[in-house]
Amino acid sequence: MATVAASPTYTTAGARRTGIMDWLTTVDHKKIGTLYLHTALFFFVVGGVEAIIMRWQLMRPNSTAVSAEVFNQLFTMHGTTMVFLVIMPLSAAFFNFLIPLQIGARDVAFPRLNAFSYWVYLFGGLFITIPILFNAAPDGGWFAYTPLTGKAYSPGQNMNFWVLGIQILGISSLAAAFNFATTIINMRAPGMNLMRMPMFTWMSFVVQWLIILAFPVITIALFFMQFDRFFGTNFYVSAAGADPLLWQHLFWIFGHPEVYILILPAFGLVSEVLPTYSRKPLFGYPVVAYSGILIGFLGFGVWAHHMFSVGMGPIADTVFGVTTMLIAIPTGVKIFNWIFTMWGGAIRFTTAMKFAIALIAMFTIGGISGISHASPPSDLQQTDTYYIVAHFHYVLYGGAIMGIFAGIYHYFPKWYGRKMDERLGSIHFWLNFIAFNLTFFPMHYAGMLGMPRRIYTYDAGQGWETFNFLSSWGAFLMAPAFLIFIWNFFRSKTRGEVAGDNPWDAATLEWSIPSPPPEYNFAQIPMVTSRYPLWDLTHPERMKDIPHSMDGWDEAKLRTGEHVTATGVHEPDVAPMHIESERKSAKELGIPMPNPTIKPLWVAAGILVLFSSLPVMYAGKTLAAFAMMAVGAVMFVGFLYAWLTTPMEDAH
Amino acid sequence: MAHETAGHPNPDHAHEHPTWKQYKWVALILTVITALEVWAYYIPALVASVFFVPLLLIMSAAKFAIVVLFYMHLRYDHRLFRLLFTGPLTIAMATLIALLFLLARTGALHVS
Amino acid sequence: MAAALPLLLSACLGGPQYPNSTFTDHTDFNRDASELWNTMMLWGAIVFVFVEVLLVYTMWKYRRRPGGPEPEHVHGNTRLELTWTVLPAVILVFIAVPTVRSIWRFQSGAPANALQIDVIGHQWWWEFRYPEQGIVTANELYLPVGRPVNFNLTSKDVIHSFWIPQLGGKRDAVTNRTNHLWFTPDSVTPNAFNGSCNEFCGASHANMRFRAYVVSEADFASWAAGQAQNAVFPPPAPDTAGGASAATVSNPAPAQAPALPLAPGYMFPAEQLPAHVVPQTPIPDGLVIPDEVLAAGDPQRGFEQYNRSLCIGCHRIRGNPRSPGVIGPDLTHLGSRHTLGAGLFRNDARHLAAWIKNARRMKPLSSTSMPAVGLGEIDPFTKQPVTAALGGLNDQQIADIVAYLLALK
Amino acid sequence: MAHAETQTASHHFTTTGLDNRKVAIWMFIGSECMLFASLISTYLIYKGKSVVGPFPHEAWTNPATGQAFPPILDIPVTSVSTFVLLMSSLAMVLALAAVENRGKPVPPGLSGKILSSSKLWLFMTCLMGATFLGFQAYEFTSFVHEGLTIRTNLFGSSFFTLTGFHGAHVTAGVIWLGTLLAIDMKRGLQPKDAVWVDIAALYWHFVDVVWIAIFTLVYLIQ
Ligand code: HEA
Ligand code: HEA
Ligand code: HEC
Ligand code: CUA
Ligand SMILES: [Cu+2]
Repeated sequence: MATVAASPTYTTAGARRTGIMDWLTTVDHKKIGTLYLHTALFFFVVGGVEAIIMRWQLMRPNSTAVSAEVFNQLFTMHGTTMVFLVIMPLSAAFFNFLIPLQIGARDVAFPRLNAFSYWVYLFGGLFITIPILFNAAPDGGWFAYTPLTGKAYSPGQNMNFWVLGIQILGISSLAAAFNFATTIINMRAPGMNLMRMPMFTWMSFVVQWLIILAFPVITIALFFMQFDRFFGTNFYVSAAGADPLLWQHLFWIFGHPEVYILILPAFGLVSEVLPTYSRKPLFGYPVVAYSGILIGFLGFGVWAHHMFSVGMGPIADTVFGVTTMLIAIPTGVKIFNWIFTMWGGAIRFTTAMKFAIALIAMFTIGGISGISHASPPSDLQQTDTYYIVAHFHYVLYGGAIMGIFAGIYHYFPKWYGRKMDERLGSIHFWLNFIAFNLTFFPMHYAGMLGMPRRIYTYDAGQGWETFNFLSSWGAFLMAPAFLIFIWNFFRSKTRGEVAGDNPWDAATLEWSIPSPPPEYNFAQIPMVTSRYPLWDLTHPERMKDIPHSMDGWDEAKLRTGEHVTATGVHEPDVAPMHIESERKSAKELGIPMPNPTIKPLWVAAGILVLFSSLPVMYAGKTLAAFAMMAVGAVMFVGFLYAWLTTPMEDAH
Repeated sequence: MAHETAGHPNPDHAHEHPTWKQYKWVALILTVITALEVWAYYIPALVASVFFVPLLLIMSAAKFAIVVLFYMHLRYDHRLFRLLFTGPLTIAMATLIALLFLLARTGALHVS
Repeated sequence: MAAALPLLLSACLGGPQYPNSTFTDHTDFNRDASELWNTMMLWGAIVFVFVEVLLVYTMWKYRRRPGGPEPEHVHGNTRLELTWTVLPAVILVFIAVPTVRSIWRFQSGAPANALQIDVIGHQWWWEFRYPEQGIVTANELYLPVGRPVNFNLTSKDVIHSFWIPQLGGKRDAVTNRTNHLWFTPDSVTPNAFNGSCNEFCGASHANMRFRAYVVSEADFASWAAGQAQNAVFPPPAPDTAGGASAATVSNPAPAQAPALPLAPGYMFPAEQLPAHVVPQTPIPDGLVIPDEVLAAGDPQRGFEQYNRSLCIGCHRIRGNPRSPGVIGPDLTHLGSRHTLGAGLFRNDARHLAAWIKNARRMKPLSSTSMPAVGLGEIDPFTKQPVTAALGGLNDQQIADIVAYLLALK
Repeated sequence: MAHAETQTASHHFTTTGLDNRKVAIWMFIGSECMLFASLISTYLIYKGKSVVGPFPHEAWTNPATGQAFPPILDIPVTSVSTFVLLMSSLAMVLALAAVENRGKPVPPGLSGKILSSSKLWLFMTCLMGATFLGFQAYEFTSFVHEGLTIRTNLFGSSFFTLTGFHGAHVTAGVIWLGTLLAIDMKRGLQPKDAVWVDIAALYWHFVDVVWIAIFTLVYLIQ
């Protein structure tokens, strides 16, 4: 607080843009979060429509609503879309919006890199999705097993879009992960030590590590596939002696951590929601945090449980079976800690809370079926059947999607300053909950009764008709449920009940500032003394027996106070935890904000052009391909250089 | 380079740094080990023995460690960095070893 | 109560209305897997009931009531947390121990006396070879009751996965590798089962099915003897010998198989087939050849026509040296099979004729797999009508070939 | 990255007191560990599985053509290039030290002058990096002449991809260091820019240690 220097002199570069340019040039983490949220919801509709068409086809035996060719594209794109274009970006929306707010930072560590991540995601998503409109979408399944996906057996362009698209999306995820991990390590407000971080931030931190360590592996596996398809290498070519299992191993070394990448943010969100609506702190905070780390860590040692049928031999089966089972322990710890967070509380059944409770109830079902595949001899009867499809929808939909819905209802007021309609929310919840179980519960039966997955048709009289019929009707009911949500979402932005700063009486920093938060988040960076800083202010009596300390304050003062004037550099002025209700502009407060810039978008576009040249080359148009490569490279390098040589903020 | 840039506390450089003398020795040791490695490669008896592979692995691990500790000054730097490096390195090595075991088996039996 | 639940469930789901149920005890493998499943479902049910009851109770008990007290702030409880760390661990031990035991029982080598069957996955059909018996067949397996069978699996192209849900778990057929799966059908009376491919393998993955017939030792021996011999058709027919078919001219070896006195071997009786192993896949519009035309099909003419058609490039009929192909299924004893096109259609004249007419419309195939042959048919890949120059056959010629192939018992 | 002085973010308050960029580069290096682990394991897994030659350490005669191929790897040449890369790390630490110590009294004598010249050491690092790349280019072309391309067999595919990825990292490093050198020439790098040199150096050394592993695992162990 030593320095509220004279207002910085803003250059023209710093002038705020308006309208669409505002969105294209934004480097504000909250806006980028908003972009992620809307894009991901759009892709959810895409993935959902794909699912509904599949269910239409599977409703009856020997149906001919869609061809085999189309069906294969549908499930491939459905899985790919839901995993890479829906849940990961929905989580990213929350990383963006919430992490800086929860740790008391003004932005992420690298705001422009953050914008870059989003644009790469958007371009990658479109790149991989658009081909389905031309019946040329990827059709090798979301885990794209070789050799089927090699050039010999998938000679069309279809799989090119997949291998390149996932590669593009990987760039986005990795860039974002470095950014958020650095943010969490390094941008926490004074006093916000690790064991005071809100649980969502904790789980996000684990997720960033999973991304940092898992994505390089898929990157390499994809490079091999690209080289095979475009440059004639033999990594996955059986005739050259390649081992088809190489891809499977590399994929699942990535793929299993990936499923925890999908679930942990949702776990984090419900860990915020459950305490808030129970009016109690999270039960066993340290254990919940540690179990998250343990889940992440163990997640790297279980990948081959997706491969029990490939014949790895008894030793590998034993090892991977047992390590997989171990994950039940830290996950169970979370489940029980959540229940005991509610225990003894005063539970308000808001929509957010309902979704959070549904996560506990439904994820447990998915977890138990997960354990049942962890036993290899038993999994041999389950793998690649609808029983597996049931498992992963219970964990993905019943876990990740339920948790994210909880997060959306909970954070909407902070995001937009208004609440979502509770009555519509309740209808959405119940319809969704019933439809979800109607869709996916029967799949357990279909699977154990012998129905393979990824089949576009099945014969009559196999004992599967009833279950498929139920599943399909469940799926058809999910559409109205989601439409109600969408209606509620967009309507509430302008017509919802005005929320105020802390409508739910929550405990963490993000609720101490106005809703929606001002561009600079915190006029004064809060100094934190405990895990529930806001309750310290609003309910000090509740906070009596929780440890408080001023750890980290001295250092922070040292680094902000005395030295500021010496270098003339602005430091955030720091103040003990307080509630900010005024909303001034950054200019008025003299807070330097990063300048908006469109360069990250152009760099991302350069990457898109570069990657797009490869399908062109594959089509035999070598010259055009080289031209595109040249253009892409120039765009990429040129704009990157421009980006890096432009100051992030105005000098002052 | 303790705190002479007063306005600029720089905790990541707070510890002592190695000096030219040390750098020189490090380079020398690296050179010697490399020479030993190549030399070992040219002793057929050694190459044929069971010691060859472990020996080479140890030598290269030593070089690896020396560069990381001294040239990347991990030894002198903040302990966070040590964590950021050794954690992933451990997972990477474990994955590599596991993969070698899992895919060591050569398949291909029959079928015309 | 929770204990009874899973057992009850698996008992119901083993019933005849669920013909592909995994909850059966036809083999040692499946008994073992079921036992494991029951153990897991028992514990799973306990965990499930415990968690959900606790959750619902908590929700109900601690719902906010107007004027209710402010909740006490509890931050944790080490003893409780330890409990719910240790208890699941203990449960897992109860699951892990039988798991590991079962792994070592069924994932290490098969018994020495096992019947060896090589399974080769193709896009999208199954080749089965019995090396000891010298049999090569496709899409239909015969297994003797009570003898362990060991499948040696590999693939010609992409990865497939071999599964007979009622008899045992899956095993992938992987190129450049040989995998093994074994079980003993030791408590089955003769019966027929469905099998399927379970690893996504391209366009017709859904149509890569097969049948397994478990039969008595004696019937198996008879079947094996029948399959091992060359095709018994055609019988020496003096008046056609002078017909100078291309075959006899270009090939000095007699086009006929030596007229073996052997009768065709055992075939699983059609009347005993359970309904679910009889395919119901409808024939696409416009492919049905009228019954009268089919009835007029002549096997001898068909034999000659077959030998003049492209079929021989891809299919093998032992005893017919004109037909050495290896791309498609072995047709030596096609007439002894109940199904066609990897379990997709019944093997009768109508379906077979439609298949030959336009296989690519009967079943999504790859561009290198069996082409449309019927004159005037539009080939789904070339999008061109099949002409005589391309080797197209009219309905009558197809009917003749059908008669020939169905005679190959 | 060039105009470090304008990157005010670098001077902002951070929780650990460490620079954001340095934290990020270490995480990036951690990530690269997984990247190279995947590449190296693939190489090792495929080592004995090629259906046709040439092979790294054994001679091979093509049964179809009768053409004979010697073992393909050239240890002496690679040993030299390995040495060059190792020594570039020495140059790199000296460059960093020179930047960090800028403004402090230069030790007396010629050696003091030399040691405090960041331009010289940055240049030497670049030069040695480029030399290494030259060796690699020579190696690749001679392999292609001897009949091993990226398409020939599994060894070719995995060898060229692994060493090629490493080469691409070296190339990126040379460009990065070259940019720093250019800035140094233009306006002189100061201690406050040290973190830019530091992260480049960390990256550079990491690329070096990866080569240490590759040299042993790919070239020396047979
Ligand atoms: C959100 C994503 C997510 C999550 C969290 C999980 C969690 C788990 N998964 Fe799942 N899984 C998927 C997504 C996920 N999975 C997907 C997408 C696939 C299919 C991919 C494909 O093929 O397309 C898959 C497939 C899959 C397989 C491969 C099946 C096959 O193809 O044959 C296996 C096998 O072991 C498995 C196991 C597990 C286990 C043991 C857990 C555990 O983490 C679960 C732990 C949780 C609990 C157990 C419940 C709570 C615990 C308690 C209440 C304590 C007491 C409990 C006991 C003692 C049992 N999963
Ligand atoms: C988070 C991940 C996620 C989510 C949310 C879902 C959601 C759904 N999935 Fe998902 N699914 C996967 C991940 C996911 N899936 C994966 C990874 C696979 C494996 C793919 C593979 O094998 O490669 C898979 C495979 C898969 C299959 C198996 C395909 C096969 O093996 O052949 C099926 C079959 O029923 C299915 C169904 C559904 C349905 C009905 C939904 C529903 O919940 C969807 C509900 C959503 C909506 C309904 C959107 C709302 C739409 C509108 C508002 C528009 C209005 C539309 C109309 C009126 C038509 N999925
Ligand atoms: C280009 C190769 C090719 C040609 C030519 C060809 N077939 Fe086929 N045929 C196949 C393949 C491959 C299959 C397996 C298709 C499947 O089920 O997926 C097959 C399947 C069959 C089957 C079913 C076998 C079974 O057990 O299910 C019959 C019968 C058959 N072909 C007969 C013929 C006849 C008659 C001709 C000539 C008119 C012919 N084929 C031409 C490749 C060919
Ligand atoms: Cu073969 Cu699926
Ligand atoms: Cu998994």
